[in-house]
Amino acid sequence: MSKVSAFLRKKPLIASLMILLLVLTAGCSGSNNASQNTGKNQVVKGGTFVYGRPAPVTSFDEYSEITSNNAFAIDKVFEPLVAFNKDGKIGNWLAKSHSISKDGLTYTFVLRDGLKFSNGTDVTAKDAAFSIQQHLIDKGPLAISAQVASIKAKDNKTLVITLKEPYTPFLSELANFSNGILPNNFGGVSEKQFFKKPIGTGPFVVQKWDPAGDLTFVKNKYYWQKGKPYIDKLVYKLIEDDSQAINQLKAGEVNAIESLPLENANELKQNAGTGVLTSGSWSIEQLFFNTLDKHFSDVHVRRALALAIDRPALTKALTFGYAEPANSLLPPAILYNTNKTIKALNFDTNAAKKELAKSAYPHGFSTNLLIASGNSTTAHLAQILQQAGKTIGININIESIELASFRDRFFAYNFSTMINGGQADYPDADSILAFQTDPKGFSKSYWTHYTNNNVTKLLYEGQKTPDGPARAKIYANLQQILADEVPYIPLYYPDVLIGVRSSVKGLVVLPNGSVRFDSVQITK
Amino acid sequence: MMAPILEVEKLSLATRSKKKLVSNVSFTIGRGESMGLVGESGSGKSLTLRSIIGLLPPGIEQVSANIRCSGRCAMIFQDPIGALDPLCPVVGQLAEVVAYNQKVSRKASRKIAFELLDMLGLPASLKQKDRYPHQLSGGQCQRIVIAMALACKPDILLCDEPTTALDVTVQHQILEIITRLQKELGFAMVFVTHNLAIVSSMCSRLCVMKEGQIIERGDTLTLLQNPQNPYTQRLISSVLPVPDFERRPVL
Amino acid sequence: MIKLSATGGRFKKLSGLSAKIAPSHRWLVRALIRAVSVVFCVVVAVFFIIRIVPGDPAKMILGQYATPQAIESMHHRLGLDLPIWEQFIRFVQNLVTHGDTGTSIVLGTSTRTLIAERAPVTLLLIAMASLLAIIVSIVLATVAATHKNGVLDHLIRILPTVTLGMPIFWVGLLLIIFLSVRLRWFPVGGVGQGLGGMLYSLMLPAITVAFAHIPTLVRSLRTQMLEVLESDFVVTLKAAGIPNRVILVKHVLRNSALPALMLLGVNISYLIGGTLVVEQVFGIEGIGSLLFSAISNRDFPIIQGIALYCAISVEIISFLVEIASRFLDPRTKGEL
Amino acid sequence: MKTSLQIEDITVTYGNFTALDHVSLELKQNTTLGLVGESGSGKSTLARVIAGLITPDEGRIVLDSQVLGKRRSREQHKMIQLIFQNPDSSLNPRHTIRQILAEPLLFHKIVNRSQVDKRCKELLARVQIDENSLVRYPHEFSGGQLQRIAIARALSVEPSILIADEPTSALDVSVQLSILELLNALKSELKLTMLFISHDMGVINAISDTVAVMRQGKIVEINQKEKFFSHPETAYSYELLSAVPKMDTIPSDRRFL
Amino acid sequence: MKSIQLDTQLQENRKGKSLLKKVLNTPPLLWGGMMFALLIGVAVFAPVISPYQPSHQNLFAILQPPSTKHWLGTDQLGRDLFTRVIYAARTDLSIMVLAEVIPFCTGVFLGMLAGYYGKWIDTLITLITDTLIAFPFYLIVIIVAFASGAGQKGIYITFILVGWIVYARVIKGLSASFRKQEWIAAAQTLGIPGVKIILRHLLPNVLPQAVVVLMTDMVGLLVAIVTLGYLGIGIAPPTPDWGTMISDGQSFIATAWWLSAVPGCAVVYTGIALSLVGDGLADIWRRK
Repeated sequence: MSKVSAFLRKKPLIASLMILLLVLTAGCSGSNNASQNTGKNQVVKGGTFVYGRPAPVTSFDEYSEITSNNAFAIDKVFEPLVAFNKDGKIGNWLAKSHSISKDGLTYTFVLRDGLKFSNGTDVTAKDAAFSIQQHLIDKGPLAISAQVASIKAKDNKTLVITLKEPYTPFLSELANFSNGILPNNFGGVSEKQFFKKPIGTGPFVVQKWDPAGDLTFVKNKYYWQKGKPYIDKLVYKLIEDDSQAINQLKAGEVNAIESLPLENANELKQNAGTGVLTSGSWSIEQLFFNTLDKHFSDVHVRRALALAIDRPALTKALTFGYAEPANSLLPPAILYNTNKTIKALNFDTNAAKKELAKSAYPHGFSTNLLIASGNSTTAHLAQILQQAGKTIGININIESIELASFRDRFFAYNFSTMINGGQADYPDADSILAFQTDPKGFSKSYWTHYTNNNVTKLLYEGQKTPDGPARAKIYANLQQILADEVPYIPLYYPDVLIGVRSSVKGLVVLPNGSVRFDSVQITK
Repeated sequence: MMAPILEVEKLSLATRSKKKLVSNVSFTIGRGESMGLVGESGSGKSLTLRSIIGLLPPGIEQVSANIRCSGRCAMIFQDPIGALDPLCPVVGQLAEVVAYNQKVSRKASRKIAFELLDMLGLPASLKQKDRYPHQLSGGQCQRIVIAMALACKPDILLCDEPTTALDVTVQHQILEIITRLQKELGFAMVFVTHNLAIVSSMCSRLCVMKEGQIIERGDTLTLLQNPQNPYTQRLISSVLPVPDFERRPVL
Repeated sequence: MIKLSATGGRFKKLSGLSAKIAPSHRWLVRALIRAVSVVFCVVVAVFFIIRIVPGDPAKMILGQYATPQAIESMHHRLGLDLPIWEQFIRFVQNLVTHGDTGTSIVLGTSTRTLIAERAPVTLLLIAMASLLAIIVSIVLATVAATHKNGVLDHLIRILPTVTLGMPIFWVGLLLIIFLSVRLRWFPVGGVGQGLGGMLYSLMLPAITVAFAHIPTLVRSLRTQMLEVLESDFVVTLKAAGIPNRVILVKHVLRNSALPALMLLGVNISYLIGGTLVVEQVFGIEGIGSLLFSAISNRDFPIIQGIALYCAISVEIISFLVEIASRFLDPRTKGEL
Repeated sequence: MKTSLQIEDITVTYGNFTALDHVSLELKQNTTLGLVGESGSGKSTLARVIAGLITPDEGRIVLDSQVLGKRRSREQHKMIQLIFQNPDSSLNPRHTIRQILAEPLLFHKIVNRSQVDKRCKELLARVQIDENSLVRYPHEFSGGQLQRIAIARALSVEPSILIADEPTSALDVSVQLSILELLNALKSELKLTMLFISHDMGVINAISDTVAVMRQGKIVEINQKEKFFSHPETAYSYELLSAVPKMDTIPSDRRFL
Repeated sequence: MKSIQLDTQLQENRKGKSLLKKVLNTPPLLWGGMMFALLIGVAVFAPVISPYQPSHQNLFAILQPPSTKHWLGTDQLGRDLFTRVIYAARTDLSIMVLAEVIPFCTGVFLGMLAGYYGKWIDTLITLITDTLIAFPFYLIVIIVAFASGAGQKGIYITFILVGWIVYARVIKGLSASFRKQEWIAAAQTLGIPGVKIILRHLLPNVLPQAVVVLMTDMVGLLVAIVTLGYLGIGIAPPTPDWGTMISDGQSFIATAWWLSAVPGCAVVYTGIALSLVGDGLADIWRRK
């Protein structure tokens, strides 16, 4: 547990990809859907909720500065038209209703009545149009991929978006962190100034903010969900060190902590005053190969290594029951996953040796495994993979470098293998798939440089095909090809874990790692 | 002889590891009498003195002793500058000692201190401005130390090589002061030194110590003129005399 | 030099010369020159931190495979495109005019502001730790010295032997587990609100930092006190009938306090270093956590700024300690 | 008599403290000059200037008609040797007696390596120390013995001038006597030219041919020993002499020498 | 002549005291030496003592409590903790010793130079030490370790950079005080050149103190190595290292406390052993 790279440590996967892979809080569910039901008892109002987080909020710029440390604060201030709930289902949020034309090109949203920004002004369709338009201009890490033809405010309440071509994931995309609605023209100030004092429709308003330290919110008295949030104040307390965070939770100095290492979950569960909230996640831990690498351009080598790894065993050892071994690329919480049905390369040392014999390096070789320092689970995973490689004659040297250089290295394809994670931005299969298989994308198949025309074709087809069995078939095929050619080895799907005090009720954990506080109550 | 004011009987000292330092030293001193304790380094003369006043250095134990002292003791030391607290102005130190010994107020103690200073012929400038030990000469410091001893109103003054660290001219002055004070105040004195010449002028009786034992004792003059013990003889023959000079300097 | 000035002093008395003023100023001038030149060297060293590190700092910041334009602009931003002496002049100019080492690359704020925001907690922690260390050390050393070779003395003397090999973070962890999580006497970490809350929440970290220093302090203080206790003047005072208690408080402690002060001056750098690590263990948002986050962000101006401010504070403190000890010691006190 | 060492106008200052103030002295061959003075009078500084340990600010030293410069040659170093006050600290505590004696012998090539041991033993015999002592370390000896070894070392290089800086003041009186006896014996045996520094009038009387008195960095008086002790010329010398405690009880026939 | 006889007796006493006897008469040295010898022995014979490989994993037997099969239980990857602790001794102790070599030599030499010659050499060296010492040690270690990448390199570089200061300071003070001693003046009177005096006379006298400092400094270095491991910028896995082990085990402090307690105790044990040796040596040399 490095104190040094405490920077977004708990989620190495997100950490490495935080610029790209995040999702917005939402979920239509009210407090009755919360994992810990308060029952019919009276709602406990007031109080300050302290949330321990490993990294500070450095910016509220929802377009350009979407990193996980910022995103989970941005979604408390800005809210999108549509949002997903804890199961990943898309529903209306600021929109009262939405409709999609049959040809899949026209999207119409009607805003809720009585929506107000936190400064008391009304929210109009113009504001919404401006917000999305601005995102098209600013782009940023979570840019809108759909080909937008026009965005128009039909009247005060109605917003119409027209696409140039059908794009099935569009609605999910709109549920992103980066599509929160903000005042038209930034309320008359410059963009930079606006994001220094952000105004949105979210349940909380920034009160005190240290970009390198703590952040304090107070409740938004104009919030559209009447009576909510129940708490008066929300504090994001910076606790860079995981064990420090756990200790503070145990001692009751914080109400919940965002960063909870898998290995400590059971400890908190057994402890009297604390508990753990989980949510099936949208992320997946993987071993990536650089397919430009001398050794790993050989598919047999990749397959051999995949066969040498005992995924269920390592999952069990590393995640203490808070993860599921991965067979396919898509996490089980996302539609069209084939984790149960796919034919994966399961652990078989003999088969692995045979597979390696077919390769250009039958007697093995030496290679490097790049990991980001500062995360004990990753470090242990690396050592397990090292051991697995050894059984078939592949010598793996672990190169542990700190996060910033780690990112630099794989962005430059300067690695042989690496441990990294993928996370869906929004609850659509396309989110992960596009990022990890499109050789023309920004990431070039997640920096593996993996190129397969069949895969690409299937990917584009999937984007245009409306939801249904046809889309399911496309994605099943795609996942099987990936499982056979292994540009990356899926290892496990880690749960989102949030450590809480037992006194906390109504906390909603979303599969993207964010937490909703609007229904939170602090009971005695 | 007068009634003894100090009786030391069978004094034995040893280190923790049972190394004998002083064995079976006995002597008595009468009121106003002065006795010399002579010997070379390591003969145990200083330790004997220290055990009389009950301030043995750590690690040294009194194996056996019967010390009867019917008066107040005070002591003066070899290194006058080291014998004063370097962080404390000298008059202040002296006044402190006066205050604790004579149970008088702070103001009165200062007054008495100044009287003592006058008595010892210390510069009047100390009255205006107190000084730290390092600002005074060795001789001046030794006078302060003597004043501190006198502040205890001693019946016995224990002198532990009080002039060894001083220059001859200063030594001369200090010895004169001690002699004068003894005449005026009438205290008894134990004078420890290795210098036979000093003893011959200061003390009426003499004990010669060697390796922790008194090997010879007696009246100073008799002993020096007619030493019995070969060691004493050797000591005396080691003294390097200075020829007599013409009393009148050629100026 | 000391020896010479001592003979000098005696000479003055003998001759009655009052040529005292010049030498007494001389030490101050010398100490000032020393401090200023050390500060200058510190500035040079800090300036070179970014330059001794192998490789191009712009590349380190931007990543090895950044585009040439980006590297160019970062070079320009860091001033690396200028000749080295000009860079240094700029660095010093900036330091003198703004009192900082530039603007944070990641946070976009001036390093001075960032450090100033975090400094109070760290300074408070250092002050508390020093105070605690001094008080506990004096008490322990007094007990040990006055009971020489007793049971307590032996226990106190064993202390450094045992604690020397205890990593400071490890001590912190143990204290957290026992005193905070188990016994709940202290908060686990973080910094409380208000002065009272701050003092309370910094208690345990201060104990941890102090813990690392108490053994060495006690060890030398004890030696010092024994030396004083066995010195001639204590024997003189005892012989002159001053009660032991008074001697201990008025004379022995005072005489031992000076070396203790100097020792703390020597150790202050070590103390600050320990504080930076302990801040991490206790999750205190002070200079330490700023340093660590700057390191993982490769935010060189912040690293430089912290290094600079730490080193300069150490230098200022040792300068003050030197002056203070001169003042407190009449033997070296000059007529200022 | 031939002048062996000429000291001309030596001045040494530390800051604004003058340790030696235009000191001039002459050392005649095969004689002993006794230098007396109280502490701080500059006697030791003078000894160190002559031995080349301190460079004077002014003045010069002439040894056998050659002027000793700031940097002395190996030969010039050899010619003047010094015996120190404190025998405990004048011998390197981590060297054996053999190392201590052999170093100057080898460095100045007095004898070759094979004869070093023999020569060391001779030297020890001359100062009446057991030759088995060669393998021992200084801490195993008493002060008097150490001073003898220090004398042996100083003599090993066959110097033309020996400076003794209070060589007996750290010793007990009986030991002091034996050291003085030894020095007196060596003096006549080896025809030494010696500068003997002391604050003790008795010691000076016992060893010197000529007496010089120093006070506050200046030479106050230089005189023949007999004349000095019987008819001191200056008031200061008179003061010094009269301050010496007298032991009138000693019969005159038991006086030293 | 009497006093000379007395001395001969004393010599007999001292002569009988051989080195071994000296050690036996100094309990701290004896105990510390034995503790340290045991540690070295365990580290050297690690492969003989332990039936396991330090990096051998058993994912089906993770976090096992101590048993007869695994004396200290297993860690989070099912590796034998005892094996790792003793193999870590190899890693950490060898770095500790190697990293001290250059600083020790340079520090002692520069210290003697500054102490002996004084003047501008002293001023220069003091200026450098004062400058470097103004930077808190851990600050430098952390920055250098980061700049040079994780692993042993950073420790070596940092130590070459700043490790000599403590020796230079101590030895300078010592040399300056020896400089005033008359045996140095005696050597100078003989005309022996400065460098020779430094190496032949000064060195044997300052060496004992330097070795005493070395003992405590090694402990400090070990603690620094462990701290870096704990901060995640020390020795790279899977090479066993106490610091990384403490840090790894920290997550399990509530459930498997021995994971970080045992390597922590190993560090403390080494610290005690070395400082006892240091105390003992200081005792012996002081007694003389």
